[in-house]
Amino acid sequence: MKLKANLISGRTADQGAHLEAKTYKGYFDACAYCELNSSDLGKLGVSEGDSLKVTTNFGEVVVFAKANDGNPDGLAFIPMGPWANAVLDPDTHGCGMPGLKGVPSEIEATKEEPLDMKSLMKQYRED
Amino acid sequence: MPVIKDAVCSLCGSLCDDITVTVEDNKITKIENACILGHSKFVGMFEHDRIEKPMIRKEGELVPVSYEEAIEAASKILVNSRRTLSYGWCSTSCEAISKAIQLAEETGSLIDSTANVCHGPSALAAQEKGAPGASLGEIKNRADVIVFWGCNPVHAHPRHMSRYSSFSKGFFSTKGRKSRKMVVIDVRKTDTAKLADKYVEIEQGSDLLLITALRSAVNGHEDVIPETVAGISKEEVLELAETLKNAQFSCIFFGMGVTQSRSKYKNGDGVSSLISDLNQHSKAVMIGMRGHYNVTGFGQVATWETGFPMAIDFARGFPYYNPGETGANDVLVREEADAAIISAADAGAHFPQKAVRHLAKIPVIQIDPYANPTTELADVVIPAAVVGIEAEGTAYRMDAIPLRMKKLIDTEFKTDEQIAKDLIAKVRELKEGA
Amino acid sequence: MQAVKLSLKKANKIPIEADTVTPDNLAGKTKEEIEAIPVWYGNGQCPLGDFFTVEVEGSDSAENTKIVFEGDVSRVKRIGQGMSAGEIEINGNVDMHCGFGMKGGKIVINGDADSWLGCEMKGGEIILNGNATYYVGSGYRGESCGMRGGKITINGNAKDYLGEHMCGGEILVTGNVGLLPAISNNGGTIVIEGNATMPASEMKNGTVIIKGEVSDLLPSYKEDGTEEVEGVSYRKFVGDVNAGGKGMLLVK
Amino acid sequence: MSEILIKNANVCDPAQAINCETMDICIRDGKIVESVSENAKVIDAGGRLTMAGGFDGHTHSAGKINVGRFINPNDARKNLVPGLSGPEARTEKTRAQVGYNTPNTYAIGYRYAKLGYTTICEAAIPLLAARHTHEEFKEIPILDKMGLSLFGSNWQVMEYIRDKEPEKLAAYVAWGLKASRGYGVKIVNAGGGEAWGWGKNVSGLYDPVPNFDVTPAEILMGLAEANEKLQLPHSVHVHCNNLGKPGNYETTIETMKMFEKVKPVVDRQALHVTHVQFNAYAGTSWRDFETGAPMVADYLNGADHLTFDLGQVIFGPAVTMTADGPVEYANSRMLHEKWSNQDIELEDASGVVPLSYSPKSFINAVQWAIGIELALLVDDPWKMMFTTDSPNGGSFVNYPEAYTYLMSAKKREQIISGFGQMALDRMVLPGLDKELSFYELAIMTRSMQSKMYSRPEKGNLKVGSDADVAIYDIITSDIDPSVEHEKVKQAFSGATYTLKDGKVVVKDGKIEATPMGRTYWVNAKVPADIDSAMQKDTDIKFRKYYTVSKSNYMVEDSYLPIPVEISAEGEF
Repeated sequence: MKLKANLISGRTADQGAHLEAKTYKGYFDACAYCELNSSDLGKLGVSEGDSLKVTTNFGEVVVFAKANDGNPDGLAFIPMGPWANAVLDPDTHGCGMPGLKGVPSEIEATKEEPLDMKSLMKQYRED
Repeated sequence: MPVIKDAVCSLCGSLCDDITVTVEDNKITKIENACILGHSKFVGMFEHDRIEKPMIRKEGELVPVSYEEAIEAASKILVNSRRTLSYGWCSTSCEAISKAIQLAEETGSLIDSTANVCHGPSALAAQEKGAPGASLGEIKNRADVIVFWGCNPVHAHPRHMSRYSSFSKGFFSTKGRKSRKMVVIDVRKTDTAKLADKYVEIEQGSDLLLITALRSAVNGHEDVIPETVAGISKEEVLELAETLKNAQFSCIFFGMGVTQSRSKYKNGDGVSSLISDLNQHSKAVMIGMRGHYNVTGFGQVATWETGFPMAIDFARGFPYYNPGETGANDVLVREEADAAIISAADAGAHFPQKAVRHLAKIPVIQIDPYANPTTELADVVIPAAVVGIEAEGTAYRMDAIPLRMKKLIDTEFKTDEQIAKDLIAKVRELKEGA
Repeated sequence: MQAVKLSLKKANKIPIEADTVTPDNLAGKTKEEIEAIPVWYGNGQCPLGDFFTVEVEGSDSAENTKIVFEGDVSRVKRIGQGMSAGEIEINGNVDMHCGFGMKGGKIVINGDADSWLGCEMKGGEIILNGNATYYVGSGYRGESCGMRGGKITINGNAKDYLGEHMCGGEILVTGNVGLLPAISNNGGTIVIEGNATMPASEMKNGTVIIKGEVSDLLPSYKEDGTEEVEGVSYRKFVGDVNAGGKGMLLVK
Repeated sequence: MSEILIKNANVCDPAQAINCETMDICIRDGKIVESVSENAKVIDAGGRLTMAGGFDGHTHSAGKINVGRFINPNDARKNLVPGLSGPEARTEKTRAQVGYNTPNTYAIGYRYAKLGYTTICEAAIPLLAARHTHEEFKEIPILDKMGLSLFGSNWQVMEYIRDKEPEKLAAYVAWGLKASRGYGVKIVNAGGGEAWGWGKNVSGLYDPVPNFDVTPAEILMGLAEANEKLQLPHSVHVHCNNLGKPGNYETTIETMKMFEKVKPVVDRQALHVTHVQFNAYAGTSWRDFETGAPMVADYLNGADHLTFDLGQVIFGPAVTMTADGPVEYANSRMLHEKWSNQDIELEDASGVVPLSYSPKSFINAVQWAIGIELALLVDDPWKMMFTTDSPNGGSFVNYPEAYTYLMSAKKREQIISGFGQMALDRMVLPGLDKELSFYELAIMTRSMQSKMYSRPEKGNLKVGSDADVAIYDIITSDIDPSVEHEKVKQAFSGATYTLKDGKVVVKDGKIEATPMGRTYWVNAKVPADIDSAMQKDTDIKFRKYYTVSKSNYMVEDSYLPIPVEISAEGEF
């Protein structure tokens, strides 16, 4: 089953605390996840820590599932960082700012594991 | 053992300047008054993944070289480029930013700051309507209504509410939190929203509709407001408008929820107009919640040196400014840039995939104290001192108040300012040679 | 009559800035003279001939000069900037600022146009047979007046901020437009035959007609009966009330 | 040792009562000297008009101007005065330049130098943001700089005046000047900044400031007393209450009168009233608005305790920027213009609003006339400083144009002929045929500043003075400025030579060299016991109300590349 969600990215304290430790697992843990509310997670039949594949018109990325009941239905949040940016909208809308919030996405359960930061970036260098 | 008082925390735009730092054999062993972010920066730095030596990429691998070799390699990239993007310069001092701008001018480059993916639209908004603001102490001493719109200080600016806003006590706001009504407008119930007296949940991307409805209410045109706007009932809109109108002093703090959402800079533009309208009834100001500790400083320095706050294109020898055309992401996504120099910011982590993929294709020079995703794309890596800890300099708080950052410990690493100077000198030398 | 044909030799990524390529500037010039005209390419200048094969027939005044661009000039900016007479035909996609500040003459684009098409235009005509991007007929950063005169016809769609700060002239879009067309406009007429979102924010003056669907009409317009235009009846909205606006927004 | 001999200079130096006499000027190591050796470098002035370097004693060129730049990126491409405005690519000698009303810092230095100016005084430094002003000073090439620090709505100031603590007040002013590295005391709409903290304003000299129980009059007198107690080189520098309001000429004269009882302890005025044009309005509303210049000039002609500057209006786009917060908000609502505001905790307010002066608007036409009327109706040029309050009345690059308004009745007629009858009925200018001489112009653009700011080494060509010299392409004996005003304008728009400290910085209107100028600041001595008593009070302010630590407040030495510390011996 695929969940249609509105994807936003943003800061978190944990992401901020790892700004200067981005090569470490702590940063991976702080950024490589997607928050949905528990009912949306339920619809996907996944629980926290399971893998999710997030797909948009601009790419796809695998991240961990995380519950946040502060999110309304159909709102997905990924902390700002390379994982979120793998699927965000590059169009700068004539004013310089890419689409980092409000990107239509499809989210599904997956068996794949999220890539660590270096492997993610390595892809870009090699493709 | 030396204890340094009133150090300035060089992490976020709050620029707290009451930090007490204990230094033992050139290491920071204790830090007082800082938040979790500041603590990780000051104490955590000794575990962080420091770039130990300058490096140049050879056969796909970064190999250590001397500063001189790295500067030479970087300068060659700059001299041979027709359209260099210089990006970042926000987690550094104004003195370094000034030199970075001179380097961009002398190499006919394009220079942009992290505002490109943060508060750039707030600058465009100010260029439409102006920016009616105040220093943070005005909020501390006077504000009885505080609105956080599309921002989450609990996470992004942890001490903001205790030092400057919700919880702080001031001359007229003697009871602190009790003296103030706190309103949070957001698309999800954030940890900041949980602390609010009033939480308004709007449909993502509909900020301008709510702002416009509030203006209509404040300006006495209730009749044009439909029964629901942005997912909020007319009644709730009118109530919020009354709260703002009846305030003695209100401040709208706004964040990337406002700048990055649909209708981008028109949101900030609308907030600015709302503030102007509100001043017909009471005192109101607005302040952007700036992220990188000196992104405000970049805007200040760039504005007095080039006339523009960001996205400055020196291709023709004089500054040209047009975000949407001359922004960092504009020239990367359009694959215009044929080289990039990225300093004190991390495009690799914070730009959309399409832009990052282009960075991977062109020569990239990185100047930074720490390894990060940009390092994975870089061809020349120049390690730098940590400004605000290993180097002093000026930074501007989110309310444009300039502060002097202290040097707390010694270092072997060159400062961003020195590296920029070295690059200018080497570029001149290569040009004369040519 | 003078005809100048400019064929792009090979596609480029770094934009060429062709603000010197106007009928006003090319009129009466020979092939060699035109090839020698300097254009900006990144942080340096090169002769036009480095990028284009130049063919010239005849020699005449600006009003009787026609420039034809062949090939993909989607990375050639500022074509026809400030032109006052003559004609430019572009057979392909064109980059930003085409027809910026133009005073007279005609530009026909058989392809798509990137942002700032005809911005701060004062006179003349632009016909786009393709899709436009952002800020058609708008003003540059900080300006309070964009397009002042002339006409832009878009036989296709346009994206956001169409006609921002427009003070005069006419824009016709036969397709759909994106977000916030006619922001802060203070005169002129915009006709959109397709759909639009959040139209006419802070309009002080002017007329905006939307024949398709309107999404997210801003809560700053007063409905004021109907208005008949060319035999078609529209719902009439007046505003923007927050700008003390007397603008007219006509919606199907 | 570097020596220069300027031959055949047609010197106009009012400080020495030299009125266009041809002579030589000798320079050694940056100073004017009696004589030089034969191996001195010779500059032949060819009988051209030669003056001391110009001194703009009231300009907004560092600090607040950055807000103007920020909200008006469209100003950067304006090129209304070719050669002195608009974008210019970098050269081997100069940095890139942009702008007209709000040029970048480099353009400010180059363009003032092209006009023959070598010293400027920034009109408003907010104490808490003073580092910013000095950071911009560092990037303004060539010129010597100084700045005036804002005290007029400062909590500590108002409390000391309310509590009758004149000595602590003086100590605080001394400390504030040191903290901001300021040169003098600026008072803007006394008390109005604090009222604006609540979105209000003070209505006049005797309208108490909310919550502080002091009146603007008491603030003005209190600070004047402190200023004299500290024996500061400059008098208090006052932007009167009710600026920009019809009928405000009365408040202006009342303010001037109030200062008759202030006895300056330094040989200079007791008061400087700035941009008086904006404060010389008669009428009761914009409907019956008319010039108040004759009344103000009449008072000034009978008074000898003060100086003033014009705040002349230039038609076309301008950017208003002032610490008078409420005025800017009112402007933005009246003109439907962008509005920026920056209130500074415990200290002051400020605002920035762009606008355009049009000869078709009778109000703008009368404003334009008032500045000139003041210059023509006031008899003694030593009381008058020429300014446009740049860029409030218009950009400084228009000074040469404005000189011709003062020097040529014909030029004035040309412009006045475009005015409507309503405008003509509200001004007295058409009846004035006075035309100022080069000698009077030199006084208003150089000489009086030297006295007004107690900088004897500036604004004159006396032996011992700084060798700041401007040579203009004018042969005074064969030009009639009244008729050949266009020639006069051209000559003043690009000096044949500008020398700064004996170095040629401009030649034939082009930048030759870009040395770094000095920054003057005043260190006023205060008895230790009074100082420490005052420090205890400010400690509380910082602990409880400021959002920065006191130890991070003072501007550090590193912000002044070439500091010149002027000591003032307080009299306690």
